Amino acid sequence: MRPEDWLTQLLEIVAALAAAPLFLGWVNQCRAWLQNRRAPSVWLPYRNIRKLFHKDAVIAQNASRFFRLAPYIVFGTMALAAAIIPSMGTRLPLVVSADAIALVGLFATARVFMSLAAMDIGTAFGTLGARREMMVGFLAEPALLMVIFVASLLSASTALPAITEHLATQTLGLDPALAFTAVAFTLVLLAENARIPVDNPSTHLELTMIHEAMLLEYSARHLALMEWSAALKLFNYACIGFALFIPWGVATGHIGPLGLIVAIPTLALKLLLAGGGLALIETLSAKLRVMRAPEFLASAFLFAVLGLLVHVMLGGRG
Amino acid sequence: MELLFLLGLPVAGAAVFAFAGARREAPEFNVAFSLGTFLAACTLAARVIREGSLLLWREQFFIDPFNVFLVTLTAFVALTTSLFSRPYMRIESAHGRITPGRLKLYHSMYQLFTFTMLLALTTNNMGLLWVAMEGATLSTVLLVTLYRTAGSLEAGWKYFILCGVGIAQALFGTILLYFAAEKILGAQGVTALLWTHLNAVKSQLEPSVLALAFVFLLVGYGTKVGLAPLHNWLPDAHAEGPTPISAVLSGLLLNVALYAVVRCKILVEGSLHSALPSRMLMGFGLLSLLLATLFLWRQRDIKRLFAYSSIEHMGIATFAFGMGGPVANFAALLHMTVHSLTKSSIFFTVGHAAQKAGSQLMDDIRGLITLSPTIGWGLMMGSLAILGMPPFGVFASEFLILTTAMREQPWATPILLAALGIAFAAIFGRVQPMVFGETRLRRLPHAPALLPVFAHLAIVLLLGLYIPPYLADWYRAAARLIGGP
Amino acid sequence: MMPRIPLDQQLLDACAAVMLLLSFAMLSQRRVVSLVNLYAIQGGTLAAATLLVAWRTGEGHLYLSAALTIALKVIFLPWLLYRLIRRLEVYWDTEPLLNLSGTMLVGLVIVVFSFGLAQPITAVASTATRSAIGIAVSVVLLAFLMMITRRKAMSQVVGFLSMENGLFFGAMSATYGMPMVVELGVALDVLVAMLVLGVFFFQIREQFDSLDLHHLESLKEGD
Amino acid sequence: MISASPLTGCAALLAAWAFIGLAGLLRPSSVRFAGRTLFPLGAVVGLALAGLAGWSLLAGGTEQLVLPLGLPDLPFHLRLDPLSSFFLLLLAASSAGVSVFAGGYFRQGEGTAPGLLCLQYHLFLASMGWVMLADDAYGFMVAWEAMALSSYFLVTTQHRIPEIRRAGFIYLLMAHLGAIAILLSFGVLQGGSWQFTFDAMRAAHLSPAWAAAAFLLALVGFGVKAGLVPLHIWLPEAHPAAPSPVSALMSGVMLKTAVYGLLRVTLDLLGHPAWWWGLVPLILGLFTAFYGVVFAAVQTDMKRLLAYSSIENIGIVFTGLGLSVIFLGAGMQAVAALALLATLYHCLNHAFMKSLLFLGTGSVLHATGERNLGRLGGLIHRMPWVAWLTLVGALAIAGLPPLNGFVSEWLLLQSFLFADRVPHEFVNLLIPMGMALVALCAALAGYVMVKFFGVIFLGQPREATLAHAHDCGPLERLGLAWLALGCLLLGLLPLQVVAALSAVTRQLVGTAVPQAASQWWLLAPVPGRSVSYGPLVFLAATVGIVALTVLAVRLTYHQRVRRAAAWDCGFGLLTPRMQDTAEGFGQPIRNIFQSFFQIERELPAPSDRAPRYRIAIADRFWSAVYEPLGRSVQRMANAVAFLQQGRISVYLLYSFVTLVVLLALALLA
Repeated sequence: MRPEDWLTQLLEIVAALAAAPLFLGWVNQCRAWLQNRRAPSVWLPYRNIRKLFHKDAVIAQNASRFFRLAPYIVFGTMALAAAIIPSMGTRLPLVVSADAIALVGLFATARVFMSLAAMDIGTAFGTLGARREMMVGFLAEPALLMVIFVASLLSASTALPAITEHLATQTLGLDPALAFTAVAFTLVLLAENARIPVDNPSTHLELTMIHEAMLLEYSARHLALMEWSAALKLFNYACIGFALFIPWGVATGHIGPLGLIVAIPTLALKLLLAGGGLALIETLSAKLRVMRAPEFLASAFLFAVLGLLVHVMLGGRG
Repeated sequence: MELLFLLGLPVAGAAVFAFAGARREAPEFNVAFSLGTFLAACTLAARVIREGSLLLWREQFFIDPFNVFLVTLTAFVALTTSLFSRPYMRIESAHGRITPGRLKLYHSMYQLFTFTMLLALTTNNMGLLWVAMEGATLSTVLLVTLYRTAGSLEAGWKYFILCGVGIAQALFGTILLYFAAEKILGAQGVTALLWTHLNAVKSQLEPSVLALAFVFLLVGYGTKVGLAPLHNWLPDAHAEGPTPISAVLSGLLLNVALYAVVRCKILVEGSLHSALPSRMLMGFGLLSLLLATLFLWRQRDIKRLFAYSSIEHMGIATFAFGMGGPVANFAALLHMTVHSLTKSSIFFTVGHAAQKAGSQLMDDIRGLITLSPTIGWGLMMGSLAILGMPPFGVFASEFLILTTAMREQPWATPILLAALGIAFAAIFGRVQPMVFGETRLRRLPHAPALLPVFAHLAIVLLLGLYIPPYLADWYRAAARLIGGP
Repeated sequence: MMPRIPLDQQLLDACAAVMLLLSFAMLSQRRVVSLVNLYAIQGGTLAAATLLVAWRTGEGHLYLSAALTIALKVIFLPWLLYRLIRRLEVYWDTEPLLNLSGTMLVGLVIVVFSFGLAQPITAVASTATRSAIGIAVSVVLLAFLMMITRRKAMSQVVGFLSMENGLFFGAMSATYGMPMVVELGVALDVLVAMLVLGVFFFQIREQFDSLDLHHLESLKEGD
Repeated sequence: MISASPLTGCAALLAAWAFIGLAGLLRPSSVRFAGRTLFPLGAVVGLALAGLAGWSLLAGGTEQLVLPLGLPDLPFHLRLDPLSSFFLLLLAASSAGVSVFAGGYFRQGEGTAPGLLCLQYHLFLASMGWVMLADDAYGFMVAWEAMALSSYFLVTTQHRIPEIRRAGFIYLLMAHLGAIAILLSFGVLQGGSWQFTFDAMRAAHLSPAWAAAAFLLALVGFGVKAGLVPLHIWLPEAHPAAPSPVSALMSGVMLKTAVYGLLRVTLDLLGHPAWWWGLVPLILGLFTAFYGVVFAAVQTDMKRLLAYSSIENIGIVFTGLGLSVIFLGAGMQAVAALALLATLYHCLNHAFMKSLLFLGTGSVLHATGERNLGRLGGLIHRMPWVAWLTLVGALAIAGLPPLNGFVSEWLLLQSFLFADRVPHEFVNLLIPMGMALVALCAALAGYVMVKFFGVIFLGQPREATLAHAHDCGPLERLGLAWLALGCLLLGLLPLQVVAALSAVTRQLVGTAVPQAASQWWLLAPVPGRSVSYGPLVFLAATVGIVALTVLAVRLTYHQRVRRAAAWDCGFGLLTPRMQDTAEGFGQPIRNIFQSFFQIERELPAPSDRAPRYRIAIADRFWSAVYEPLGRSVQRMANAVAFLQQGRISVYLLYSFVTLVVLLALALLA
């Protein structure tokens, strides 16, 4: 590992932390446009976070230490996830210590801590949210794994950089397996980030909400961290998508300033497009009843497995 | 000399008790006589260990590896049973179930029965063997009816008639055997019925006659072994008689009868050179095993339950003898030994349990270990042992039998598996609530005899972990003697 | 012209025939007293046959066994049975389980089977009486049949005893009798058995005040 | 003839366990003597044994010993090779924690007397150890059944409760049937040599058919003990019935003896498995894992929940085993080694995690007297020690990095990724499905554990009595801490564990997994692929970032925190009854996997004065397999009972007919 690799690593983390709320803001703005609403400022999420950090934290009497620890854990895991996803460069020091499966494990950790924290106060909404979150999770997580497995079967490795490099160097061509999994991944992304049609980030209607229900008891800085990590999560998923399906432009090999000069704008471009696409999907689709969510995710799982089977049947090119 | 004591003491005992059997200290004398017999048996065994097989009294009697351990075992179980019957009979008379007169009969017949068993084992003369077997029936039939209840009378009658008829077939078989033998050994039938001589010339005996003879002998002695479908007397006799008698019937009589069957099988197989006898034994064995386990399933009376389990185990041993070969025979002999020890110890505990509950119905016996842990654990351990749980000896024999069957007779293994499974469910499912749980039993006027129970179990446990070399040698030699198809 | 069969041979065959006839008679007889009579006659026939063989072969122990037979089976046991019948007032057996003609038919089948059974034995037998072996077997099996079909304890016992006769007859005709020690033992057993039975009858009687076997059908599995 | 060596050492330590147990009989009714003296002593012996086994595992040698006991031609043979050393290590290391805990756990007046309990407990341990050392069929079977027997008595400690008696009965019955199957398999294995030593079995040459028969028999036999669906029915009954330390041993260790046995038979005694053998345990294992986890998700009794989760983990273990057999049969030693590694690793992990969780439930049970999740909650305030230590186990078993559960699942998934290299088209298609199922099970395990921990320890107490719950005593804490530490270390130092396990893989599949990376903290076992996992870095990074965040927040912003009533969208009258119950939490699973369960609901009518909602979930296999079986036996028994009508004439007829038939046979022959 060269020092500049560590530099890239650091850059990635910082960039992720910094850009995540912006990305969220961008998505919201696009949504507003598409729904002919006056769009909130792109910077709104930042202001939000800052405001929350200045407030006094109000915590329920019967909250345990766990409740206060959780936000930091969730935030930490999300940041680490951002560190090991090759969004700009593939030669990242931290990446060797965690491959794609570990990445999924990280997300799972975040989810478990979040749900447990939601159960800690013992309100109806908290437990309801936790239950629904876990329900979404246990269907989305294997689907995500399947998506990753297809990619890793293609590139004979579960290490994200290896996958990215392999796919990036591959001649451009439509691989049915990848196509299937791309669909699956999109569905998973929607579900995991509490977007329509599974959840609605901008509602507190108890019958429908999932993610928000878990955060009800949080306030001030804890809430800020939670919001921030939510944004990070969305960002990370987007980057995973790029790494798997449109890896071109990511600096492979030992990275130099030149590489970054190419990588950063491409990433920004990808994010712009992705945000638009996401907003489009959310606008076109309607919120599902919670009990329909499993079917939605099952189809995601199905797509992923189909991709896997297609790959195997067409004689794995791995 | 030892033989004189071995056979003389019980006869003397029978004679003495015929007059003094009702005295207060009669039970102690009973123990004393049995102890003497046992010591004689031990010295005899010791002599066999020293000098090898013996032929005594103008070849009329003989001790070879096949019967020496059975002799010792018989004497031992007779001793322990007499120990057990001491408190048991006292309690019975305290509960007013038997009169002094019957006590007299009981002690006298008990000794007589021991005598017939030992005679049957030690005699070299097939004719005498028959006489002794019949004598065994006669001496026990009145013990079965000791309580004079309707049930006991019925049981006694069936026991008498079925075994009488059966044994009559055996006599005809013996006649045929003699008939075939005197062709070779010449008439003046001094030697013609001596097993040793027959064994020497078995290959020359007329096969066609011996085949018929074997059928008669098998049906005859098989009735006393309790092979299905000739077994019908067995559960009744076990359930209705006093428990010490059930113990010796299961522990000794069945063994001796099986011993007789195998002796005959050796001769017949030697002359036939066909697998016919083995096949018949295997068939009987499996049939008994299967039927017995199915009957086990619906028992309510505890003594009937274990009577059927005796049939089951006799079936297993018979099947093993049928398979033949050094391993299976070895296993079968071991099985006879451990079964008689375990089963009699079970009957000891069962006897006291039934006395505590004042009933033989298993639903009335509950939570033994809460009232008297020793009896409870005794019953639990005994049942587990009889069900073939290691490290008890029964497991050792079943281990060898099953593994042999898996190689030699794979077709039989499903039956064995099913039968053992059903038997386990049936017996353990009933023993567990009897031993565990809440209790409503009563205390006994006399302290129960626990030494016999745990002595037996200890030996069975030992045999599961370590078989004394000379015993192993006897088994091996006997297994060789018995041979196989 | 066919060779003339010696007189004693004819007599022996006659005895055999009588034995068989008696078995059938017992099978059909329903009066208990006459059953015992028949049994006594059978015993007598057996003794006669034994004597004939003894005289012919000059085997000493056969005389003894003949004497034993007479003492036991012609005199003592019948006497005992008569007493029991009188004391217990069992004169008639009820209708057998299988009706008369049916029993006879089965009996015939049994006789045929027994002859088939005896073939391999007679083939190798050297005794003058070998032809009687088949008869002995059929006597045994007929007695068996009788025990199966009867309903009264008493007649079952008679059947048991006549089975014993058949066995002795078989032994005699196949091998000129068993070794003495065995014969004595067997005789002793029969004697004791009868005594035991005597005790038994009274016990049963005082329990059920009848010797009908249907009292003795309560211990069973099926319900 | 007996000289000092690891093997004799292990044998001696096992004997020491037995003697400790016997010592319990000295003062059978003294809790202090058994609890404060004997159980800790047993734990010390366990530590010593663990050390010894670990050492011999690293040494990787093999030695044998013949005891002067046993059948005349078959004295007990003992053998210590890497495989047995590994499982001994597993047994000893986890049992040390359990024993310490047990020292503080057992109280007076719990059915069986403490001394007797101590005897049964230590005999249980010793027999399990003997199973792993045994080197002949007879010794193995004796140890095997001794294990079943001692554990049966431990299960029925509370023998006055009918359900517990029933559980014990079913357990022992199934165990016995399984043992017979194993015995028959040995009967095949000895290959007519009549030598029942394992050496002879290794040497014996079996025809493919016989070999397959032996394998399948062994699979059934050991499957019963392992709780492989559909042979699992005893497990959810027996494990909850036992006292918690015993449940811990049964789930944590005893199930692994079955895995050990199957490995021993398949890869050691049989030697050269055909590739298709692996399909059976693979498919069964996958089904078991899924079945177990789905049922765990809907349980309302915390110990039953853990029992079903044990079934799930056993399923995962068998999946790995089947996978490695397939790879081995296909001649891919290296990958087979990887799959085997995953299997063994998961066994080790599960031993620690599941013991930890069961002990945690034990403490909760003691503190509250409740097993029903519906009456627990909020215990993290009353019993922090138990709560936080249990949390470690829960996260580990949910397969979250950087704890140990994740490592084995990671290894398993990695070996799955070689599916497309197997030279059999069908399997190529089949295995990815398996991979999907494993992923699903792992995710569901997370669901189960959130339910388990959240409902017991978080939220508000659902009963007023819980306010008096007390934290566990020092010995119990020690035990829990030991196991939690195990979970942590096994998760953080995978490389070292893998290195230790390489001796086993070398013994069984002839090769060890490669170690591509050079760093000591980086696990890169996948042959020919540049995949790596470094939990230490992982943890360091997470902790680092978290610490930084905390620091940043502390530095930049004020620390003001106000305590207030729960917000709950402004809804004031919050009662504990409003939280999700266990049933509620399981509801999504119930709906999604409805077809698995046999559900009977009791819904309240709108008019009910006291509306009551009850739901009972039954295992379909009872009504589908076992009850019909019992009924058919009953029917057969009734049928044959007809044979015995008590009529003496009929009996005589039987004899007559038998005689005639046999005579006819003899004449014809």
